[in-house]
Formats: sequence, C-alpha cells, structure tokens
Amino acid sequence: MIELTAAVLVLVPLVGGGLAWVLPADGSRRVAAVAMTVTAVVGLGLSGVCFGLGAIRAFGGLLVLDALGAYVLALTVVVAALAMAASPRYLRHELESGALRALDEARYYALLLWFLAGLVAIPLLDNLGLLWVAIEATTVVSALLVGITRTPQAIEAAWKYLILGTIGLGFALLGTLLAYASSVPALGETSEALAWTRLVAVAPMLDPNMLRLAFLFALVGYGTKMGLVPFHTWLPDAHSQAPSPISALLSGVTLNAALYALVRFHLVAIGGLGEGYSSTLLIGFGLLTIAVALPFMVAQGDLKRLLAYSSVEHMGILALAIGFGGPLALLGGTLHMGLHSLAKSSLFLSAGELVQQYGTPRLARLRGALGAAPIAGGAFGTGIVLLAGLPPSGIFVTEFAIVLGGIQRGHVLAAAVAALLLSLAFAALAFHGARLIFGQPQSTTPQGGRGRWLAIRLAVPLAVVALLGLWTPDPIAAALDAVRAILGGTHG
Amino acid sequence: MSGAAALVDLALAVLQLGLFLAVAPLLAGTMKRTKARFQGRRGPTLVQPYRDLAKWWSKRPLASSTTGPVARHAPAVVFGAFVVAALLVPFAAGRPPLAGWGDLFVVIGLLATARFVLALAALDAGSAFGGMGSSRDVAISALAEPGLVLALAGAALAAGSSDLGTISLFGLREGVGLLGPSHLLAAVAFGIIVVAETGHHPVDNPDTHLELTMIHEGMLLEASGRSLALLVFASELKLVLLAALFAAAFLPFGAATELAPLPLLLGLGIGLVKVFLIGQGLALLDATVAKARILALPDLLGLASLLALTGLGARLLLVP
Amino acid sequence: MIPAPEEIVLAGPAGWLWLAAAGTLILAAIAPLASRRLASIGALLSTGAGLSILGFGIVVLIGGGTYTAEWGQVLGLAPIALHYDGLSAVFLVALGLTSAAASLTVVGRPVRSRVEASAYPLFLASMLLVLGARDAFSFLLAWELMALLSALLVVGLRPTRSVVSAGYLYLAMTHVATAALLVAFALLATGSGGALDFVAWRGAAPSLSPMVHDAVFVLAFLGFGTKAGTLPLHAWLPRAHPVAPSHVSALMSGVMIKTGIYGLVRILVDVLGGGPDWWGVAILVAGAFSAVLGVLYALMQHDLKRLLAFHSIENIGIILLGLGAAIILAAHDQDALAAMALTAALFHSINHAVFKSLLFLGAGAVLAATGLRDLNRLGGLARAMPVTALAFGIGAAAISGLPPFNGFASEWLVFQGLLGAAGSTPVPPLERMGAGLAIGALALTSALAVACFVKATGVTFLGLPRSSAAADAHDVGRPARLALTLLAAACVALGLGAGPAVAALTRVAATLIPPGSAAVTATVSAAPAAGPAATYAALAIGLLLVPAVAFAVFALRRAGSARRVDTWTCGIAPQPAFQYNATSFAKPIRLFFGRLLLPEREIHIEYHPGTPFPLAMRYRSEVTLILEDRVFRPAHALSVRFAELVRRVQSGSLQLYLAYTVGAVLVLLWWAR
Amino acid sequence: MSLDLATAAHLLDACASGIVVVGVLIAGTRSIGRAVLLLAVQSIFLALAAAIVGASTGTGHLIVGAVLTLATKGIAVPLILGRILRGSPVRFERRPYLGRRSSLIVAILIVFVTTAAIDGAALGRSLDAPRALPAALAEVLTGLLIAMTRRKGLSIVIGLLVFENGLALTAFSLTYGMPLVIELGIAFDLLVAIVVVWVYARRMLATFGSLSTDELRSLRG
Repeated sequence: MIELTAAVLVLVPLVGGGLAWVLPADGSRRVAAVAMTVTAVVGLGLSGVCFGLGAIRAFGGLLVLDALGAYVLALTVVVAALAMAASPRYLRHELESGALRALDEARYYALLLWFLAGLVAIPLLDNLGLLWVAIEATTVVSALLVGITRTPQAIEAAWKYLILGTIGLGFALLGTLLAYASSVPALGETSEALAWTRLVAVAPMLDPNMLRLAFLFALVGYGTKMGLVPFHTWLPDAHSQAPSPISALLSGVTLNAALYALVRFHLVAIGGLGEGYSSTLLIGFGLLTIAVALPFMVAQGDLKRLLAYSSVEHMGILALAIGFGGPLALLGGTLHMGLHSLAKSSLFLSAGELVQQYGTPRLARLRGALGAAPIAGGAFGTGIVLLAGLPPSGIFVTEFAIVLGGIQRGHVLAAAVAALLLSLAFAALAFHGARLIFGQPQSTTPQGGRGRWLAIRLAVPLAVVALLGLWTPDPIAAALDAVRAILGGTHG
Repeated sequence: MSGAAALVDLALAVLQLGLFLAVAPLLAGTMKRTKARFQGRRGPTLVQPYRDLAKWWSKRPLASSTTGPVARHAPAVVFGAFVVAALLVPFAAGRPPLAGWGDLFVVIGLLATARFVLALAALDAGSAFGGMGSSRDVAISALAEPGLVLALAGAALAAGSSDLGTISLFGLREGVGLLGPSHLLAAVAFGIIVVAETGHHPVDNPDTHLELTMIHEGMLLEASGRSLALLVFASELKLVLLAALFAAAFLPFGAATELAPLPLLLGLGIGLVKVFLIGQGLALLDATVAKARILALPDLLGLASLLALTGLGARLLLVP
Repeated sequence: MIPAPEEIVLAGPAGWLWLAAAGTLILAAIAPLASRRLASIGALLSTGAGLSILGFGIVVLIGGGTYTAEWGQVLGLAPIALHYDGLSAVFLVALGLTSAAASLTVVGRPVRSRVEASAYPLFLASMLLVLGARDAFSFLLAWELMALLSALLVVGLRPTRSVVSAGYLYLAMTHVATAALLVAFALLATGSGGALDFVAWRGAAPSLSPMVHDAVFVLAFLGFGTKAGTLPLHAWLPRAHPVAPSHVSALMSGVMIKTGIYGLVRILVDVLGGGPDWWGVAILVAGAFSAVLGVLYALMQHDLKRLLAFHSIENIGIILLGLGAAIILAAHDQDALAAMALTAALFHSINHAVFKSLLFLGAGAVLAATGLRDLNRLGGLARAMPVTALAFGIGAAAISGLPPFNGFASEWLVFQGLLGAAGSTPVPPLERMGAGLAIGALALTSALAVACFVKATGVTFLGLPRSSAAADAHDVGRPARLALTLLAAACVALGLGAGPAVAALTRVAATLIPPGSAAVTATVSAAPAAGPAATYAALAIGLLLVPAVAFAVFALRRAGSARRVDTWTCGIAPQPAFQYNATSFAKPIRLFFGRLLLPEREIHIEYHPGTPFPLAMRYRSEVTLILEDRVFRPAHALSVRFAELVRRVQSGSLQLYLAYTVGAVLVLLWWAR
Repeated sequence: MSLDLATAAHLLDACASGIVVVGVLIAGTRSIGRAVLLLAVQSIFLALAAAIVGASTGTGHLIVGAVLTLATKGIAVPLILGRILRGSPVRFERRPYLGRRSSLIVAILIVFVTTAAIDGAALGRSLDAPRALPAALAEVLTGLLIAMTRRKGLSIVIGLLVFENGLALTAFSLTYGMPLVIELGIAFDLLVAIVVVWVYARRMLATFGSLSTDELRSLRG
C-alpha cells in the first residue's frame, strides 16, 4: 500500500510529463492539472500519514519518509500547486506577447511535471547517492525551464545555472563519495552504506577525517544549489530570468530540497564529529550569506533579482538556524523554511503579474502598483511586509525564535549581527517595495489583472503566513515539533 | 499651621505687598532723577511716576481695532503674576510672607508667565513694533534665563534647598562666611541678569521710543489708559521684585530672623536701602554705559551664564 | 482570528473596563470595513474605548494591583500576554485621555480611506497591548504592530512622494531599533534560563554580569530611544509626525513616542533595578541635547505641525533629564531623591501627552479650517475660531512650563531632581557638575519654549490674517471643539491638581525605586507646607492668582469701553505684511545661535527697471539640521555607494564565478586541515 | 575473469598515469576538436580502470560501470560535442584567460602537487594503487582549471567533463566505485546534462552566433 502510494507519487508526474510532451497544448494543460492534483493529494496524504503514525519505510528501506521529509514533501507539493495554478494565466500572456511559441506550452508543462517528479522524490530517498542523482536531475530539467523563453538573458542565465550547478553538485558527489568511503568499513560496500538512516545510526564509527571532508564538499555542493555565498552566483540570474511560476518553484522548493540534503549530511556529521564542526561552518556561511546578500538588495535595479537575493538571504537565515541548533532556533528554522516558501512563492507570482503588466522588471519603471494593479500590487506589498517579518507574520515569530535561540546557545555575536543584518535587509526591501507600491504609474501602464481567482491564489499563502504568526493549531505545532526533534539529531 | 501664625503671615503679606506697590514708582523716580543729574539735567520730581500712573489711570483707553481679548486682559495677568511673585520673596524677614507656597523656580515661572502674556499681547495689534518688541524680548530673556536659574541654583545648592526662605536664612546664619568666590560669581551673574530683565543699559533703553532700538517699550506701544498704567506699574514692580530677590539670595544681611516687631522694622528699613542702592546702580549704568547692539547681547548674557556656571563649578568641584 | 481565551485574570471593574476598551476597539476596526457609513461610528467607538482605557488606567493607578491575561500560542509562545501594573497605568492614563480626545475630533468627518479608518483603532489597541505586554515576545509583537500600523496611518493609501519617504524612514529606523531590542531581550532571557517573562528577568538580573547589564543598557537605549525620538536617533520624527493626519500625529507625539520612555523605565529601572551612574550621565547628555536642539529647531520652523514635532523631541529630552537624574541618584543610593526624579519623568510624560496632543489637535483644527500649515500665511484666527485659540493658548502656556499649568509642575519636579543630583554629596563631583549643566540646559530650554510658543500662538491666532484662506476661516465642528476643551481642561486640572497627581505617581515610583526613610527635599502639594523643603503649592498659587488677576481685570473693566482706532503704523493703513511673521520673529534667536544653527538665507530683489527702487522682494532663510545634513545624509550616501561597489562582484563572468567556488573550496580545505 | 591484485594495482596505476597525461594534454591544447578527442581517450582509460578494479576485486557491478563509462563518456558524449563543434564557427580557443603554455605549466604543477601531497597508499586498501587517488584529484583540479580559464562554452564543458572523470576515478580508487543504482543514475544525469548542453549550445549559436562566453555578460549585480 505504502509502496504503491510512494510509487504513484513519483510516477504520476513522470508519466504525466511524458504525456504532456506529446499532447497538444490544451491537452497537456489538462494532463498537468490532473497530475498535479493527484501528486498534491497523495503527497499531502503521505506526509499527513507520516506525521500521524511516524516514519514510513518502503521498498526495503530504499524509501524512508520521516517528519523532516514529510514536511519538505508537503511544502513541495503545495508550492508546486501554486506555481501550476499560476501557469496557464502566465503562459497565455507570454504566448500573446510572442515571448513563447505555441509548441513551448506543452513542453513547459512536461518539464514542469518532470521537475516536480524529481522534487517529490528527493525527500523520499533514504540514500545519499540517489538523493544526489535526484537533485542533479532537477537541476538539469529546471535549466531547460529557465531558458524556455529564448531571450538572450534567459539563455545566459540557464547556461550559467547548468554549468555552475553541475560543477557545484560535482563537489556534492565528491562529498557523497567520501561519506560512502567513510562508512564502507562499517557497513560494507552496499547501498546500505549510503542510507542516511544507517549512517546516522553508525555515525560514531565512521572515519572522522573522511567525514570532515565529506561534509565540507557536501556544503560546497548543496550550498551551491541552495545559494550560499559565494556559491550563489547563478541564483539571481536563474531565478530572475525563469518564468515567474518557475521562479516561485525554484525559490520555494528547490532551495529547500538542497537544504534538506545538506541537513542529512549535517545530522551524520554531528553524529560522527559532534556539534562543533558542521555547526560552525553553517553559522559562518549563514552569516556570510546574509551579509553579502544585503548590499545587492540595497542597490538593486531589478524586481525579480531583488526577490532572488532575498531568497539568498533567507537561506542564510536557515543555515544560521540549523547551525545554532537547540530547540528554539531549530523550531524557528523549521517554521521559517515553510513560511519563506509560501511568502516567497506568492511574491514571485505577484511580481510576475506586475512584470508582465508593466512590461519590465526594472524597479525604476515600476511605480504606483497599488493604483495600477490593486490585486497584484496589494499582494506584493503585503507579501513584502510579511516576508520582512513584521507582525502579524509568522516570520516575525521565527526570526525572534532563531535570534533568541542563537543567543541562548551562546552565539551572542553571530545572533546579534544577524539581527542587525536582517533589519537592514528589511530596510532595503521596504525601500524598493514602497516606491513600487505607491507613487505615480506612467499613464501608459495598462490596468492590472483582476479576478477573484487571482486574488485567492495570491492571498491564501500570505494569509497562512500571517495567521501562523498569531496562532499555530495543535496538529501543525506537533508536526513542527516532530521536525524539530529530527533536526536536533542526537541532542534533540 | 496655627491661627496666630496665619494671622502674622497675612499681616506680613499685606505689609510687604503694600510696601512694594508704594515704593515701586518712587524707586523709578529716584532712578530717573539720578540719571538726569548725570546728564546735567534737573530731571522730573520724585513723584512724577505717581502722577503719570494717575494720569493714565483716569484716561479713556484707546485700543487698536485689530486687538482682541488677549491684549485687553494681558495687563491684568502680568500685574497679577508680579503681585503673587512679590509675596514669595523674602524681604523684611528671612522668610517670605507666603512661606512654603513656592520656591525660586515658582518665582521665575511667574515672571515667565508675565513675559509670555505680554509678548503675546504685543503681537495682537499686528504692528511691526509690537512684533519687534516681543521678538527681541523673548530672545533676550531666553539668553538671560540660564544665568538667572544657575545663579540662584548656586545659592540653593549652598543652602540645600531651593526654598527662598531657607536660602536667605542660610545666608543670615553664615554671615560673612557666605561671601565665597562661588557666591560672588553667582551674585555678579545675577546682577547682569537683573540689568537685562529690567531693561536698562547696555541691554535696553527704558525711556526711548526710537522704534529701532526699543525692546520693552515696543510691547507697550499699543497700550493706553489703564492698560498702560498697569503695565508700567508692573514693570516698576518687577524692578523692586528682582532687587528684593537679589537681596534675599545674595546679601540677606539685616533681614529679621524671627518674627518680632523690632527686627522686622529694622529688616524693612535695611531692605529698602538695599533696593534703593540697586536702583541707583542701574541708573548709574543707564547714565554711563552706552546701549549695546542687540547682536552684542549674547556675549554679555553668555558671560553671565558663564560666571554662574563657574560659580557652580567652584562650589561643586573645588570645595571638598 | 484569535482563539478562545485560555486565561483571563482581568477581573473586577478594571477587568471590565479593559474588556470594554478592547471590544470597542475591535468593533471600531471592523465597522469601517463593513460599510463607509459606519466609519464615523468607528470614530465614536474609538472615543468610547479611549475613555474606558482612561478609566482602566485610573483604577489601576489609584487602586494599585495588577491585571494579567493571555491568549493564543505560537511555537509555545503567547502572542498576547498581559500584565498591567502601576507603571503601565501611568501611560495608560495618557493613552486614554489622548485617544479619547483625538478620536473625538474625527467624529463626523468624512473618512479618507476605510483601510486607514480601520487601522486607526488597531493602532490604539496595539499601544494598549504594548503597555501591558508582560514578556519579550508579546511585547515585541505589539511593538512592531504599533510601528507598522502607525506607519500605515502616516503614509495612507494615496501618499505623495515625500510622505512615502518619511513613512519609509520611520518604519526602517524603528525596525532596526527593534532588532537592538530583540538582542537586548535575548541577553536578558539567557540570564533567566530562557524565560521571557519580565518578572523572571527582574529576579535574575542581579546574577547577570555587569558587562551584560551595560550591553542591555546600550541596546535598550538604541531601541527605545529611537522610538522616543531622542537625539541622535530622532531623524524620523520631525518628518513623520507632520505628514500624518492630525489626530494620528496627536497620538504619535502624545503617546506612541512615550512607549519608548515606558520601555526605558520598564527595562532599566524595573527589570535591571538601575545601573552604574554612567547610564544616567549618558541619558542626561542625550536629554540635554534633545531638549535644547529640539526647541531651537522648533523655533526655526514655520510649518506649524513640524514645529510641534520638534517640540516632541524637546519634551522627550526633558523627560530623559528626569530619568537620567533618577538613575544617577539611585546609583548612589539617594533613593528618596531618585524616586522624586523618576516621578518627575513620569509626570512630564503624562503632561506632555496632554498638551502636545492638544496642540496637534489645535493645529489640526487650523489645518481643517484654513487648509494651511504654513505660519507665514496664517494670522488673526482668534476672531474666527475663539475656542480653538483659547485651547491652543492654554496648551502653549502649559508646554512652555508656565504656572499654574501642568507643564510647569512637572518641569519644577525635574528641576528639583536635577538640583538633588547636583546637591547630594555621595554623587561624584563631575556628575554633580553634569547635573548643574543640565539645570542650565533646562532653563534655556523652557525660556526658548516660551519664545517658540509666543511665536506659534501669536502668529497663528493674533494680528491680521496673512492670507485669504486665513481671513475667511470658520471654527471646526462641535466634537472637535469639545475635544480641545477637554484637553485644555486637563491641562488646567493637572496643573492645579498637581499635588494629588504627583502623590499618586510617587506611589508608582516608590514601587520601582523604594525610597528609604530619607526626608524628601521637595514636594508638589495642594496646600502650602512651610519648612526647609522646597514646595510648590500648586492649588494655592493657582487660587491666589485668580483674585490678583481678577482685581486688575475689574479695574480695567471700570475704565469703560475703549475707543477703537487703527494700529499706528507710521501713518499708513496697517497691512498684514507689516507684521512680524514666523521667520522674522525667530530672527534674533537665529542670529544669537548662528554658530549652532548655521542659517543660510537668500534674498531676491527685483527693481523697477532702471531705478534703484525695489519692485518685489523675496526672502528665504533655512537653518542646517547639523545631524541630518552633516552626518546622516553623507553616511547614507556612502553606504549606498559601498553597496554599488560590492555589486561589482557579480560581474557576469562565468569563469570568475567558478573561481569564487574553487577559491572557497581551497580556503575551506586549508581551514579544515 | 579474475586478476591478481598486484598486477591490477600496476595496471590501475598505469591507467591513472595515462589519464593524468591526457588531462595535461587537454589543458595544453587550443584546438577544441583535439580536446574532445583527448577527452574520449581519457574516458576510455577511465573505463579501463573501472574494468581492472572490477576484475581484480570481484566487484562485478564495476564491469557494468566500465561499460557504462565507455558508452556514455567514451562514445556518446564526444559524439555530441563533435556535433556541437561542427555547428560552431570557431573551433579553437583564440584568447583563453590563461595562455596555452602557462596553463600547460599549471596543469603539470597540479600533478606534482597532488602526487606530493596525497599518498594513495595511505588508504590501505586491498588494491594498493598509490597513483590512483592523486591522479583523480589532479584531474578534478585540472578540469576546474580548464573550465576557469577558457572562453568558449564548449571548452568549459570539456573542463567540466574532465572534472567528472576525476570524480569517477576518485570513486574507483577510493571505494571501488559506488553502488550500481547510483552509477546508473550518475551516468544518466550526465547524459541528460550533455543533451541539455547541446540544446543550449544550439540556442546560443542561434542567438549569439558563437559559443563564446564573452556574450554572456549581461546579467550583473
């Protein structure tokens, strides 16, 4: 039964993608919708079961879904559903404006589904090697999506994404190799030796030097995918040039996936080497990432790049939270991961609306969105405020928890610096946001999109973010705590 | 407090107020006379100020058509504030008639109230001179205030309380020992402030009506009849008040320490002499010193604040 | 959407009052969203809420006792956790009075936008929560909510460019400041084993190292000082307050910036129980500079609301002088004096709330009647709007610290506190001298305040109207007039009733700084009290002034009605242009303090062609805001340029990016070897 | 078929040396066509190495791995790259960031350093081939060097593949390769990646008329 569901979860989008590729445009759209719905339902169901009854294992332990995986999976399908829901409207505009060719629509959906397949596979696999394979696969597929509009910039972005991503992930592979090498003596030359469940179990017996290098390279590799400075260089290009729904997916899901992989290594590392090593690295890179992202946000000229750099910043926050460790920071980090996904994807979608309407992503030309596009503009403004962690936003709570947790764990300076940088990042975001929302739009800008559906799509995730800032229902609280316990590793 | 004491207080209050009111024009007269003498004139008789007041009092007032309630009632408020202030300053005795009603800050506050209302009233007529007067008056007193407060604060610190009665009783107890460097510095500072507050050379010219130079007079320009009478009377009263304040804080010698008739009479006499001398000093200034440019005033009044501060410093930093 | 109450200990009449306030505010927030017609009802509801807050505050203040409640949970934290005590009550009174009056002024006015109309009661609610929050989380939540809502109210939905930038500056600064608070709170929390409760902190504070104490002080001063608008953290205040709707300005200046003071007292005095005297000195210095520069800059303004905004900085400075003196004295165990100085700070907080909101509402009335904020185009309004004029005059007298109004009473106490600090021998000489200097600064400040409000009141309400808009102005509606009267009455009441008020506040101060058995050296009382201690018998002096003035008034009346003639203007028919206006009135002071204000002026003269006779003349004079113009702007420009520089790193070269990765890998390997 | 460990070790070392030499040659050439050819040769050496390890240690799946390597890296990838190259107007590095001679020198330096720094024998594996690990890491670095110093997109891809070969050799020498599933996955990913490269190479040619990365400098800051 579980086997079946798990198989369905991965196979439906896979096969659906195949269908979508061959079918004509509207057919592919329907297929995509159906496949997406199924995947979403199954995915949520599966994670629900996992949260309810504890970890799920299938295919002789090849698939394992624990609370952390379930959480990532749930986020993945939700954000993917949002992106999918936004796609038809987006594509229609692009097709009308001639940026896309008729043929591209089917391909878009096919690639989107394959991308999805890779993404949902990631949290299921109990094998660092296959994990790597899945992530590399998503990279390659999403590279095709990034460049689907054949503009020079899009091609440039996709090319850099492909090369830098592949080389970066090469390092991750090296890390995986070393982890394998470190565990072979303990577990023998079987795929067992790469199952993180086993690795965590036998962590103390692993060869420490190997493990050290392993985590180091995993950090470089998955750090590249997750956008840690200085490996982030591809991220603003890809996230800004991709079609907005894809940007939402990249920022809302892929980054989490990479983080997820890194966390698995981190857990093995703290099992084998104790706190100090990997945590220090994570804190260091987290701070560096936030600090470097800041100036790029301050002096940014492109709306989607602004959001991309804010994603970089938030990945830094997450790295920081996990590096801090300790119940409070980890709980904060857990919730932060989810809320960032929701807020950021909604922001990318509303930003996409605005970019299409104004016909440019240049901030200098985006003015008076509230007047010109009440729905998208309002959603964008609200999103910025929530993302910046002003109450009632869950992100206020999470950032509070992370800084507090950090200081309680003795990382006073790091936490203090982080708090300062975060507030400055807000200043940067608010600066651009205010000028975008208010002010006078050029008379030439056409009226923005209306429609209840659009409003709902954009508003619901924001509403969730806001609500969780005041009140987390007990089931959610329990789920978060379960995830927190796993992140806590040996000292949950 | 007991009924008897209250009665004594009341008597003292009436006595002091009456005396101040009676003496104020006379003091002005003597000063005018002295000044005239120095200028080689005979000058008006000593009772001339009384005559002026009486004349204005009986005149039917003129009022600018633009003025309203503010200008109409301002003189009353100014006068009332000075009257109350007059009762808070020790004169004949080492304690003010209304002991325990208010301290030096209250006195300063009442002076400020008077200034506020008068300056407002000067703006009511909408003439350039009124504006000029009030603008300059408030500016100058802004410069004077720190010196005034700091000088008195020095005395208060010495006595351990800002209550004027306590201050002058302390002075009486200390005797000559009071005259330390800090005390003298504060006294000089206060002297300069008195000059500024009462509008004498080199700060202001009390009897000019030359538009561009007048300050205090500018504010009275639109007043007439009883209003003018009250305002002039008030400013004369102010001089007595400040002189008495100076005496109480810096040379309280001779004031009565207990409320017996003889010492009180003695203190009364000595007090009058002090006030008279201070008045003569001011007249001397008017006669001998030239009026300074208004832009030179910050230096003068800044000097006062500086002296007061030095006094404070000498008290707090040097004395162990 | 807040879940059902878990714990409500808001019992008794106070509890009901609180619930009434909260409920009314929520209704008031919903009403405008429901329908445009309900918007004005929302204002009425807010007024009611304000009154019940006032009632609640008074009950807590007089009755003592504490009230707690708790709602909701996020990550095991309670978003709303309340605990009202005497200190909260002090500011609750200010909040209640101000919000009641402010809301009253907008009753019956057309609403600018329904979003703002519903944000306004929420803003009140957020302040109600800030004053009651009992742990770090709920405090910061309410704190940020307050900032966000006030910023929204400042900016509105259809703002001009300058308004946007003002609102932005405000929001950004307060957010950065909150980061400082977050760190400070986190430090305190670690001291008490992760507990976020203020009470727990109070218990654990002694165990914290002095270094942590100092760190918390610095951070708290940055955080709360920014909200309070003390120098040098004030940059946002004079820009945000004037552009807000007047009733919002009244609340921001009257109450919101006081929450900064509340926070300082709560953390520094209540939780940490005071500290080394350099804290006090630092606060004293900040206070002195805020007071003097605040009033000086105020004098230089000719925009009425901007002028009032600068006065908020001045009064915050005065409050800080009291607080600083209190901390210095407490540091040397002069607890009786310290309690008195603290009382002074608290009392001035309330008083400033009253008269500053009165003045802002008065300015709002002028704005509504004439559409003008520029003093140089106003004048003579007293005739058209007597009630407003009288109320504004009373407020002006109060803020200038003139007896018998409330401003004088609290400034008198501040003077006494400073005098105590300068006079008590256990305090080291240098600190005493510092207090002495502060006395001078305060004296200068109050004198300049007199000058400033003679100017503001006189130029606005007296003389001849300087523009047609001012000439045909009409007084504002009855609700607004009522609100102004209410606040003016409060100024008088708190002035004459200073005795009981101070007694109540002294009780509060005593809970924070237990005054040993030492004799008090100064008291504000109703009836005279002879003795060596300095006294201000507020009621007695006030009552004595009445006959003194009344007699003179009577005498004047007897003279019969005055003959009306034109003002003498050297034989020409008087014209508005002859009058001194805001700019010329302030000129002497502008010149006296030129070294500090660095004024620059430009004069344009057009001549009759070919003659030396001027045809038209224009005169403009601006002063330099040293901190803003000489420090902040350059710093900001520099940081942006730095950011531009950093952005070069992302040069677009794939090879370079690879080099970054490889370089990082090598560094990491070297680090991990 | 089985192979005694001693000879296997020698053979493996030989392959490793071959791979290194080829790598140096790739770094030293300016003609992209030659680079592709050399890459094929290197991949064949790699496949050989896999086969040797598999045959000697009896880890059967490595034989499969060897075949896989041969099929993908040895044949398919070079063919695709050849196709791309034929489409592109410019077929050799005109002005690389690092000149031919100097990159040759650096490549050789890399080899020396790695050989000196890393002692493959220290792994203490049953199949004791001391050259393998240093060679592998040398290739990893050489690949990065090539990718960093070339201007043409294709040369960068070649660098990337050399880097991949390095990783693979590391796998063989460190742990006798990864489990089969993973080998398959990696190979599949690589193939897909190259296909995507192909797609974008064509789009770049269509859009910019060349594969030079100098065109790709528009996204900054």
